[in-house]
Amino acid sequence: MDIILNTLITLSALGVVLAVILFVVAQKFKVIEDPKIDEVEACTPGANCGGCGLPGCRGFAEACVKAETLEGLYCPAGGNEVMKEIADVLGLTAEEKEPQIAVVRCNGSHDKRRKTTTYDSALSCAVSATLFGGDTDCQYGCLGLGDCVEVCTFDAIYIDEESGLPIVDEDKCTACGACVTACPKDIIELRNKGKKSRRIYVSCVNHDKGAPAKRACDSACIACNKCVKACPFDAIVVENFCAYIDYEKCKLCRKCVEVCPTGAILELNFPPRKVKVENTETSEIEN
Amino acid sequence: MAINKLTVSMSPHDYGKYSVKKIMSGVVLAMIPALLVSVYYFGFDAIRVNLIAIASCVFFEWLFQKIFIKGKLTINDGSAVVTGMLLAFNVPSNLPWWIIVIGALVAIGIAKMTFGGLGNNPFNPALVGRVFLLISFPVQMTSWPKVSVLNFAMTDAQTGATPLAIVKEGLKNGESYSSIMNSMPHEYVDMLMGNIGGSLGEISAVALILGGLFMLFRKIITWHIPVSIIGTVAIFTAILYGINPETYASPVFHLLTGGLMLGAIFMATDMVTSPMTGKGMLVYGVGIGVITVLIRVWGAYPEGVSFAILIMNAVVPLINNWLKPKRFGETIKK
Amino acid sequence: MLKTFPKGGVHPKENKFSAGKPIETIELPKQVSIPIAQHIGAPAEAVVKKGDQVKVGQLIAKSGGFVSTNIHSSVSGTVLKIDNVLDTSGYKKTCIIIDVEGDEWLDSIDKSTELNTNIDISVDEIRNKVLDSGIVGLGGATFPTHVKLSVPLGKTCEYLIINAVECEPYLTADHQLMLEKADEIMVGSQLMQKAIGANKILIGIENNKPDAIKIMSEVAKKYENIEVSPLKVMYPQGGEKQLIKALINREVPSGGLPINVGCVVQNVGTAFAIYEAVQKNKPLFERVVTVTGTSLSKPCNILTRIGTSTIELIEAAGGLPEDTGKVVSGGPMMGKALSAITVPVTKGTSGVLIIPAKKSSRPKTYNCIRCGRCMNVCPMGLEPYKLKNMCVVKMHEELQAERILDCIECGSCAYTCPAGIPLLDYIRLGKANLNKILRSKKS
Amino acid sequence: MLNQMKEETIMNNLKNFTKGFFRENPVFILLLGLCPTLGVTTSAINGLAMGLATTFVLIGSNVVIALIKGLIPDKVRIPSFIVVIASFVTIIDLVMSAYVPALYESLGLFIPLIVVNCIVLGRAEAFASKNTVFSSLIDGLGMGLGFAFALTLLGGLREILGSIAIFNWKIFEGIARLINPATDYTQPDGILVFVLAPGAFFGLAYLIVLMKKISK
Amino acid sequence: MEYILIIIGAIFVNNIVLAQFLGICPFLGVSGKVKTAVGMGGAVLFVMTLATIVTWLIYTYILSKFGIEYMRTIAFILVIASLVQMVEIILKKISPSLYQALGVFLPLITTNCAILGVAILVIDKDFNLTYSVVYAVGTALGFLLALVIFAGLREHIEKLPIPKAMQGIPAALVMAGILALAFMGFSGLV
Amino acid sequence: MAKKESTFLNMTLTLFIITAVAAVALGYVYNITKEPIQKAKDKKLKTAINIVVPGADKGTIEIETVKIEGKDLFIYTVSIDDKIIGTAINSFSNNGFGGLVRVMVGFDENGKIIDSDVLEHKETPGLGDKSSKSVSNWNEQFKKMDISIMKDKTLKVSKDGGEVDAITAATITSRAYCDAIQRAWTVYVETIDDNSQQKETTETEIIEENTLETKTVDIVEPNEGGNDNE
Ligand SMILES: Cc1cc2nc3c(=O)[nH]c(=O)nc-3n(C[C@H](O)[C@H](O)[C@H](O)COP(=O)(O)O)c2cc1C
Ligand SMILES: Cc1cc2nc3c(=O)[nH]c(=O)nc-3n(C[C@H](O)[C@H](O)[C@H](O)COP(=O)(O)O)c2cc1C
Ligand SMILES: Cc1cc2nc3c(=O)[nH]c(=O)nc-3n(C[C@H](O)[C@H](O)[C@H](O)COP(=O)(O)O)c2cc1C
Ligand SMILES: Cc1cc2nc3c(=O)[nH]c(=O)nc-3n(C[C@H](O)[C@H](O)[C@H](O)CO)c2cc1C
Ligand code: SF4
Ligand code: SF4
Ligand code: SF4
Ligand code: SF4
Ligand code: FES
Repeated sequence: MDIILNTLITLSALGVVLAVILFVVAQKFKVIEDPKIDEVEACTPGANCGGCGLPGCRGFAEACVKAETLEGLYCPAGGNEVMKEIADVLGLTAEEKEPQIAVVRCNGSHDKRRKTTTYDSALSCAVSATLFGGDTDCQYGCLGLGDCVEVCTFDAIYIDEESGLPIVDEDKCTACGACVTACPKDIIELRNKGKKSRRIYVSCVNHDKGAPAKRACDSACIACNKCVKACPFDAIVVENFCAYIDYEKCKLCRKCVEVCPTGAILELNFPPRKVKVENTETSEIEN
Repeated sequence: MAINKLTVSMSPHDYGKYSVKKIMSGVVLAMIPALLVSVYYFGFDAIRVNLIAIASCVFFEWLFQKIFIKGKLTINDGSAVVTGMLLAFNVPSNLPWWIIVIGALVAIGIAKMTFGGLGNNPFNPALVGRVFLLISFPVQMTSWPKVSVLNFAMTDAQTGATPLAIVKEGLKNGESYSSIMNSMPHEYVDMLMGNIGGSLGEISAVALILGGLFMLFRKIITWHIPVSIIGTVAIFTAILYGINPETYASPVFHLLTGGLMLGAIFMATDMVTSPMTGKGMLVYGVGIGVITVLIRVWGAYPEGVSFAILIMNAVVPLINNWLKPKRFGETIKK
Repeated sequence: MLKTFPKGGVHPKENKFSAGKPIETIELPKQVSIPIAQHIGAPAEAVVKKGDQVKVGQLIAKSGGFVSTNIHSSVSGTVLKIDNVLDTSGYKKTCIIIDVEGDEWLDSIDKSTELNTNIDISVDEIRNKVLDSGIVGLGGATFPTHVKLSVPLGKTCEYLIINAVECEPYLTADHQLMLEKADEIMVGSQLMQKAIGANKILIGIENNKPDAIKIMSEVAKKYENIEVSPLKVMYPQGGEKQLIKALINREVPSGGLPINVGCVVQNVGTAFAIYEAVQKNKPLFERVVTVTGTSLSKPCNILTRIGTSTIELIEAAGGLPEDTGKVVSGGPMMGKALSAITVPVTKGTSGVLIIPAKKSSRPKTYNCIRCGRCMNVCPMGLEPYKLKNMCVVKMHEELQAERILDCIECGSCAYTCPAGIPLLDYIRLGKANLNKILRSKKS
Repeated sequence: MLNQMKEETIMNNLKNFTKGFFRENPVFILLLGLCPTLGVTTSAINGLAMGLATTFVLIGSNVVIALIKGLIPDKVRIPSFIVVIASFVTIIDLVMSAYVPALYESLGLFIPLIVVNCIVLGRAEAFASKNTVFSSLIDGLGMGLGFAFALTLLGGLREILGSIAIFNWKIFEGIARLINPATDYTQPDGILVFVLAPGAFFGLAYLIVLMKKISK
Repeated sequence: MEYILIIIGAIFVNNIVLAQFLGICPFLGVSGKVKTAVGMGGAVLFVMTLATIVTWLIYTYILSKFGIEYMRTIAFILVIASLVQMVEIILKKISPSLYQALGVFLPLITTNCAILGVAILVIDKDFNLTYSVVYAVGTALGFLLALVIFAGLREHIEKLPIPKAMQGIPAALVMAGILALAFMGFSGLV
Repeated sequence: MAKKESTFLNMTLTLFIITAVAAVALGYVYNITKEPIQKAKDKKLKTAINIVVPGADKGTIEIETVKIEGKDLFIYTVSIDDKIIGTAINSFSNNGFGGLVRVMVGFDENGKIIDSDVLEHKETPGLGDKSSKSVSNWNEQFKKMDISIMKDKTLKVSKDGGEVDAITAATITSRAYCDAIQRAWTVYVETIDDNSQQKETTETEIIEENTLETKTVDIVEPNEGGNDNE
C-alpha cells in the first residue's frame, strides 16, 4: 500500500508543481497554431499546385482560417466542392465559381505548320522562346516543348505525338492555371468549361497579317472577319489580326465554326452535325 | 538557297573534346593494368568476377532505367561498366556469383538509380555495393584466396588473410609489429607488385599508380584527392609509428596494403561523389585519410578506406557549400 | 609571361581563316531592311514613311530615349515600306525597307581618305556627334556609345581600354581593321579619351595577332599616352571585366560597371567609327563583317552596309555550301544562330559563320557528372552546374545569391561540359526569369 | 430515419477504422512514430508486438481522453493528455515485463518511448479531444492496427531478407523439415544488413514507395 | 580520456539516429535545410543536456528514494514537457536572439524520443551524474552531426531530377540507410 | 465543443486530480504486476542457470558477487537438499566484436564444464551470435570440457594454437567466449579455494526453492547495463 501512497504523493506533487509552473507559462504551452488550419488543410486536395496564388495548400488553409469571408479565396484544384467543405469547417459561405478549364489556343499541328528550322537547344519552351520565334514561320504558335506539361501537377496535359500540340485532359484539369503562367507564348487560357463541357474558341493567337499568317500555318486565323459577321451575339472581336471569342457572351451556336475558312475555330464535345460540314477535321484534333 | 533546314541553337556553337563516354572509357583503360595483375595472380576467377559484375551492373542499369526513368536510355555512357569493374576490384576473387549479383543490384539499384542515375547519386555506387556485401556476407567477403601465379585451373584455392588483417589480429593479440612483420609471408615488393592476399583489384600498388598517372595525364582526375589521401595516411601513420613502432604499423605498410591505393586513385576520385573545388577536394581527401587510419588502427575492421570514402561522400554537399570558387569581383565591396 | 586574366577561360581552336584578307567592299544590294532596334535600349522611332526618298547617311529613325540612338540610311533610294522582318533575334521586328537606287551620299559626309589627326574639338561636341551619328559599341553588345562616353557624376576615369582582343575564334574583322586603319583608330581613341577624361589609353591585343601588335605599337608611338599590350590567348579575354583584370589587375565589382574601377572599355571598331563620325561627319551605316567557316570557299572580311541581307555576304564569300547546317551571326562562342539567311546585317554583326551540318548539332547530353569543369572554366567564378539545376527547379532567390546575374554568357561552361549539357541555355533562362522578378518587385 | 443515421455512423466508424491501414497509415503515409518502426522491426513478431502495445495505449488514451475532454481546461490540455498517455504506457510496460518478459526485453527502450510517439498524442489532440468515446475507440483501434500492420510488414520483410525466416519460422529449414523431418539441414544466413540499422532504412524506403503506389 | 571515449562512442559508434533509431522524426522532418538543421541540433543539445540532468536528479533523489522507479516514464515525460516550455519562456526573456534561433524548434523537441530515450538510457546504464551529462552531450552532438550531414545531402538532391516515386522521404531514407552503413565502419572504435 | 475556461484553480485542480487518479491506478497495477515481474526475473535467472546446471530450477541458489575489472561477476551455487550439485558463473569478456559479452558457465563439482551459453552480447547477428545456443550448436564443444587440465594454460581458439574451433569468420567472438570461460574458471577455482579471498566479495544471498514464491529476495540482477536495443 505504501507504494501506492508514495506514487500518489510524488506524482500529485509533481502534477501540482507543474500546474503551478504551467500557469505561469500558460500562454505558451503548445505550438500556437489554430487547429482549424489542419482541418482546412485536410479538406484541400493537398496537391500544392499553387493555383490559388498562395504558397501551397497549407498557405491556403492559413489564409482561409485568417480571412473573415472566403471571398477571393478559391481553390481551383478542388473546385466548389472543396470550397464548400472548407466553408463548413469555418462556418462561412463559399463563393461559387463557374468551372473552368485550360484550352490551348494553337492549331498549328505538324502537318499544318511546316518547320523551317531545326531547334537544337534545351528542351524547354522558355529557353526556345528566348532564342527565336519558333521553328516554324509562325512566331506566335506553340513551341511544343512542353513547359505546360512539366508544371501541371495533375497530369492533365500532354503533348500529342502526332500533332506536336499539348492536349488538355478534360477530366483531370482543375483549371489551376499553372500552365497558363508557364507558357512563354501566352497560348493557354482558362475558359469556362461550358455546358456539358462544350466549348468554342479561336485556336490561334497569331498577330501577323492574313497572308503571312496563312503562309506560315494552314489553320491560322487570317482576320477575315467572317466569324464576327456570322456571330449573332456579338461575342467575337478581331484585334491585331486575330479573332477572339468572349466565353461570357458566346452561346455555343456554332455559326462561326461553319464560316471560318481556315478552321481556326474549334468546337469541343458537340454532337455531330446533321448537315455536312467541311472542316470537321479541326475538331478531330482535340477529340 | 539553303538546302537543309538551318539549325537554331543557343551559343556556344563549338564544343570541347571531352565527353562522358570518353572519360569513362579512359577510366576503364586506366584499370586495365590492375586487371591484368589480378588475372596474373588469381587466374580465371578474376575474369569471372569482372564479367559477372560488369554484366549485372549494366543489366540493372538498363532495368532500372526502364522502371524509373522512362524514356531515354543512357546505359551506353559507360559508367555502369566502371561501377561493375570497381565492384569486382573490391571483392575477393572467389566470391560466389550470386553475391556479386546482389552487390551489383545494391550498387546500381539502391545507390545509383534510386537517385536518378548517373551523376545524381550522393554516394559512390561501387562502394555502397561493396560495404553492403561486406556487412551482409562477412564470411564470403573476408575469405581471401591465396595468390598463385597464373592459376587457370579452377581448383578451390586456399584462403589466407590480407596483410592488414594479419597485422590487426596480431596487434590485438598483443604481438609486436616487428615480430608480426617478421613472420609475415610478404615483402614490401610483394605488396608493390600485388603478390598478396586481398580484393582482386587492390593488390598491386604499382598497377594502380600507373592507372592513376594515366588518368592524371588524360585530365580525367586532378591530383588533389589522391595526393591528399595518401599524404594524410602517410603523415598520420608516420606519427603513430614514431610514437611507438611496436604497436603501430609503419606508414609504408599502410600505404601499400589494403584498398588505400585503389580507393585514393579510383574510388575517391569519382567526380560525381567528390567535391568540386580544389580546396574542397583537399579537405575531402584529408577527411578520408584520417577516418581510414582511425578505423584501421582503432576500429573493429582491419580496413577502413571504403567506409571513409562513403562517410566523406556524405559530407561533400557541405564541403561544396562551404568552399565555393572565388567569385569574380568579390574583393571589392559594392 | 604574357598577361591574361587569372581564373577560368578556355582555348577553342582559333580557325582564323580570314586573317590577313584585306577588307573588301561588295556590290550594293538591291534592297536593304534596316531594323529600328539595333542597339541595347529603346528602339529608335522612324522618321521616314513609305515612298520617301532617302540618301546615304540620312537619318531615318530618331533616338527613342537616353539609352537609344539614331539610325541612318545606308543606301540611297525609296522607302518601300515599314514592315516586320525576321532579324537576328529570331523574331520579326520593325524594319525600314528601302529599294536601292544609285549611291548618293549626304553632302555633309567627308568621303576623302586622308587622315585627320586634329582633335581640337569640345567634349560636348564629341558626344553630340557620336549620338547624331548613331554610334553604338561594335564589340557585340551594341550599347549606345554616347552613354558610355558620359562619365557619371562623382566618378573619374583613369583608363580608356581599347578592346582589340577579338578572342572569338574565326572572327578577324577587328584584326583586319587594325592592320588597315591603325592611325584612324588611334585618333578615334584619343577622341574618346578626351570625352571621358582618361589619362591613359591601353590597347589589349591577343598574341595570336602579331602583325596587328606590331603595327599598332608602331603607330602608337606617334601619339601620347597610348600603350599596346600583347595578351595571352584565352577566351573570353574580350569580355570587358576579364580584359580589365588582365590589363590592370582590377576587378569590376559584382553588378558594377568598368567605371567603378576607373575604366571605360571600347572596341577598336567603335574607335574607328568614332573617328569617322567626328572627323569625317560620317554616321554609322556600314561596318566590317567577317564571313567565314570551314566549308566556305572564300572566307573574307567585308565592309558592308547595314541592312544588307546576310545571303549577299555569303554569296560574296563564295556562296552557301551545300552541307550548311547552321549560320551564325557573330562568332562560334557568343554568336546567334540565324533562323533564316535573309536576316539583315545590323550594327552588331561582327561576323557570319557558316557551320556544316555535321558540326551543327549539339553533342549528346548525359546527366551532369559533377566533374567541376564548368566551374573551373567560368571566368566569373560561378558554379554553372548548380545554376543550371536551380534554374530548372526555379529557385530564384538562391540563384540571385549564387550571383547568376554576374554571368557574362561567355559560354565557356557549355563549351567544356563533357556531359554536353546546355548550361548556358538554362542560365540565360534563369537570368531572364530572375530579372523579370526583380523588375516586378521594384515596381 | 433512425436506422439511416445509425447506418451512417457505422459507415463513418468503418471509415475511421480502415483509413489507418492505407489512406492515413501512420507510418507509410503520415510518417509518424518512425523510431519504433525502424528500431524494433528486426522480426515480424517484434513488429507485431510493438504495434499491439501501441494499439493498446492508443485505444486506452483515446477513450479516456474522449471521456474527460469536457472537464479539462484548455491550457493544461497537453499535460493532462500526456499524463493519461504515460499512464497507459506504464501499464503496458509493467504488464509486458510481467507476462511476456522475453518480448519485453527485445523491444527494450521502445516501450516507454511510446509516450513520445507522435501518433498517440497526435490522435489524442486531433481526434479524441473532439469526438465521442466510441468513435475515438474505433479511431484508436484503426490507427493502432494500421501501425501494427506497418510494423509487422516491415518486420516481416526484414526478417525474410535478413534471416530467411518469417515469425521465427526458418523458411528453407522449415521446408526441408516438412519434406524430411529427420534432415539436419541448416539454412544459410540471410542478407545480414537487413537485420541491422541500414536495412531498416532501406526496407522502409522501398515499402513507402510500394505503399504509395498501392494506395493510389 | 574516459569522457572522450564516451563522447566519441556516442557520436560515431552508437550514433543516436543512425544506430540507435531515436529521434528519427525530427531527423527526417527538420533536415530540409542546413540552417534549420543546425538550429534544431543546437536546441536538442541544449534541452537534452538539461533534461538529462533534471531527470537524473529526480530519479535518484525522488523516485529511487520512494521505491517507485516504475514511475519514471510518466515523471520524465512530464518534466521534459514542462522543461521545454520553461526554457522557451526563459529564453524569450533573457536572450531574444537565442530564442529567435532556437524558438521554433523547441516545441518539436517534446515529442522527440531522443530526449526521453537518453534520459532513460543513462538510468538503465547506471551512469553517475557526470557520466550522464557527458553522454547526453555526446549523443546530442551525434544527433547534430547526423542532422547537418543529412541536411546537406537533402539540399543537394533537392535540385536533382530524382525519379518521382523516390522523391522526398524515400530518397531520404535510402540516404540515411547508406549513411548508417558507412557509420558501421566506426564499430569497435570505442 | 466549447473550450473550458482556464483559471489557476481549475488548472491546478485538474492536473492534481488527473495525476492522482493516474497514480492510484498505476500503483494498483504495479502491485498486481510486482510479483509476476519478480517471478519472471527469477524464472529467467533460473532458466539461464538451469541450462548450464540442470536441476537448478528445483534447487536452492546461493548468489555471490565478485567485482573484477569494475564489472560484476556472479557466482550461483546450486544445491539440492544442501548438496551442491554445481556452480554456475555469470562471467564476461570485454573483447567481443561489439564489446561486452556475458557468458554463463556451469561447473560440476569436479570443476568440469557442464555447459555454457551466452547471456548477453552485442555481436553481429549471423556471425557472433552463433555463439548462442539458440542460434547454433557451436558452444556444444565446451560441454564436458575438463578445463582443470590446463591449469597453467589459457583456453584458446585453434587459430591461436588452442583447442577450440572458432565460429567461421567470427574468431573475435570465439576468443571472447574463451576469455569469459577462462575468467569464470579462475574465479571458480578461487572461490572453491577458501583461502584465497583476495577478491572483494560484495554480497551473498540465498534463494531457496520453496521460499521463492513468497519471500521477496532482492536478487542482484545479472542483466545490468541493459540491452539498449537490437
Ligand atoms: C543595362 C546597362 C547599363 C549600362 N550603363 C552604362 C553606363 O551607365 N555607363 C557606361 O559607361 N556603360 C554602361 N553600360 C555599358 C557596359 O559597361 C558595357 O560596356 C556594355 O554592356 C557592353 O559590354 P559587353 O559587350 O561586355 O556586354 C551599360 C550596359 C548595360 C547592359
Ligand atoms: C564573353 C565576351 C567576349 C567578348 N569578346 C570581345 C572581343 O573579342 N572583342 C571586343 O571588342 N569585345 C568583346 N566583348 C565585348 C566587351 O565586353 C565590351 O562590351 C566591349 O569591348 C565594349 O566596347 P564597345 O562598347 O565599343 O563594343 C566580349 C564580351 C563578352 C561578354
Ligand atoms: C559487419 C561485420 C560484422 C562482424 N561481426 C563479427 C562478430 O560479431 N564477431 C566476430 O568475431 N567477427 C565479426 N566480424 C569479422 C571480423 O571483422 C574479423 O574479420 C573476423 O573476426 C576474423 O575472423 P577469421 O579469422 O575467422 O576470419 C564481422 C565482420 C563484419 C564485416
Ligand atoms: C575518375 C572516376 C572514378 C570513378 N569511380 C567510381 C567508383 O569508385 N565507383 C563507381 O561506382 N563508379 C565510379 N565511376 C563511374 C561513375 O562516375 C559512377 O558510376 C557514378 O557515380 C554514377 O553516377 C568513376 C568515374 C570516374 C571518371
Ligand atoms: S492543364 Fe493547366 S490548368 Fe489544367 S490542371 Fe494542368 S496546369 Fe492546371
Ligand atoms: S502551349 Fe506553350 S508551354 Fe505548352 S508546349 Fe506550347 S509553347 Fe510550350
Ligand atoms: S556561367 Fe556564365 S560566365 Fe560562367 S562560364 Fe558559363 S556562360 Fe561564362
Ligand atoms: S562541366 Fe558539365 S558535367 Fe561537369 S560539372 Fe559542369 S555541368 Fe556537370
Ligand atoms: S518516434 Fe522517435 S522521434 Fe518520432
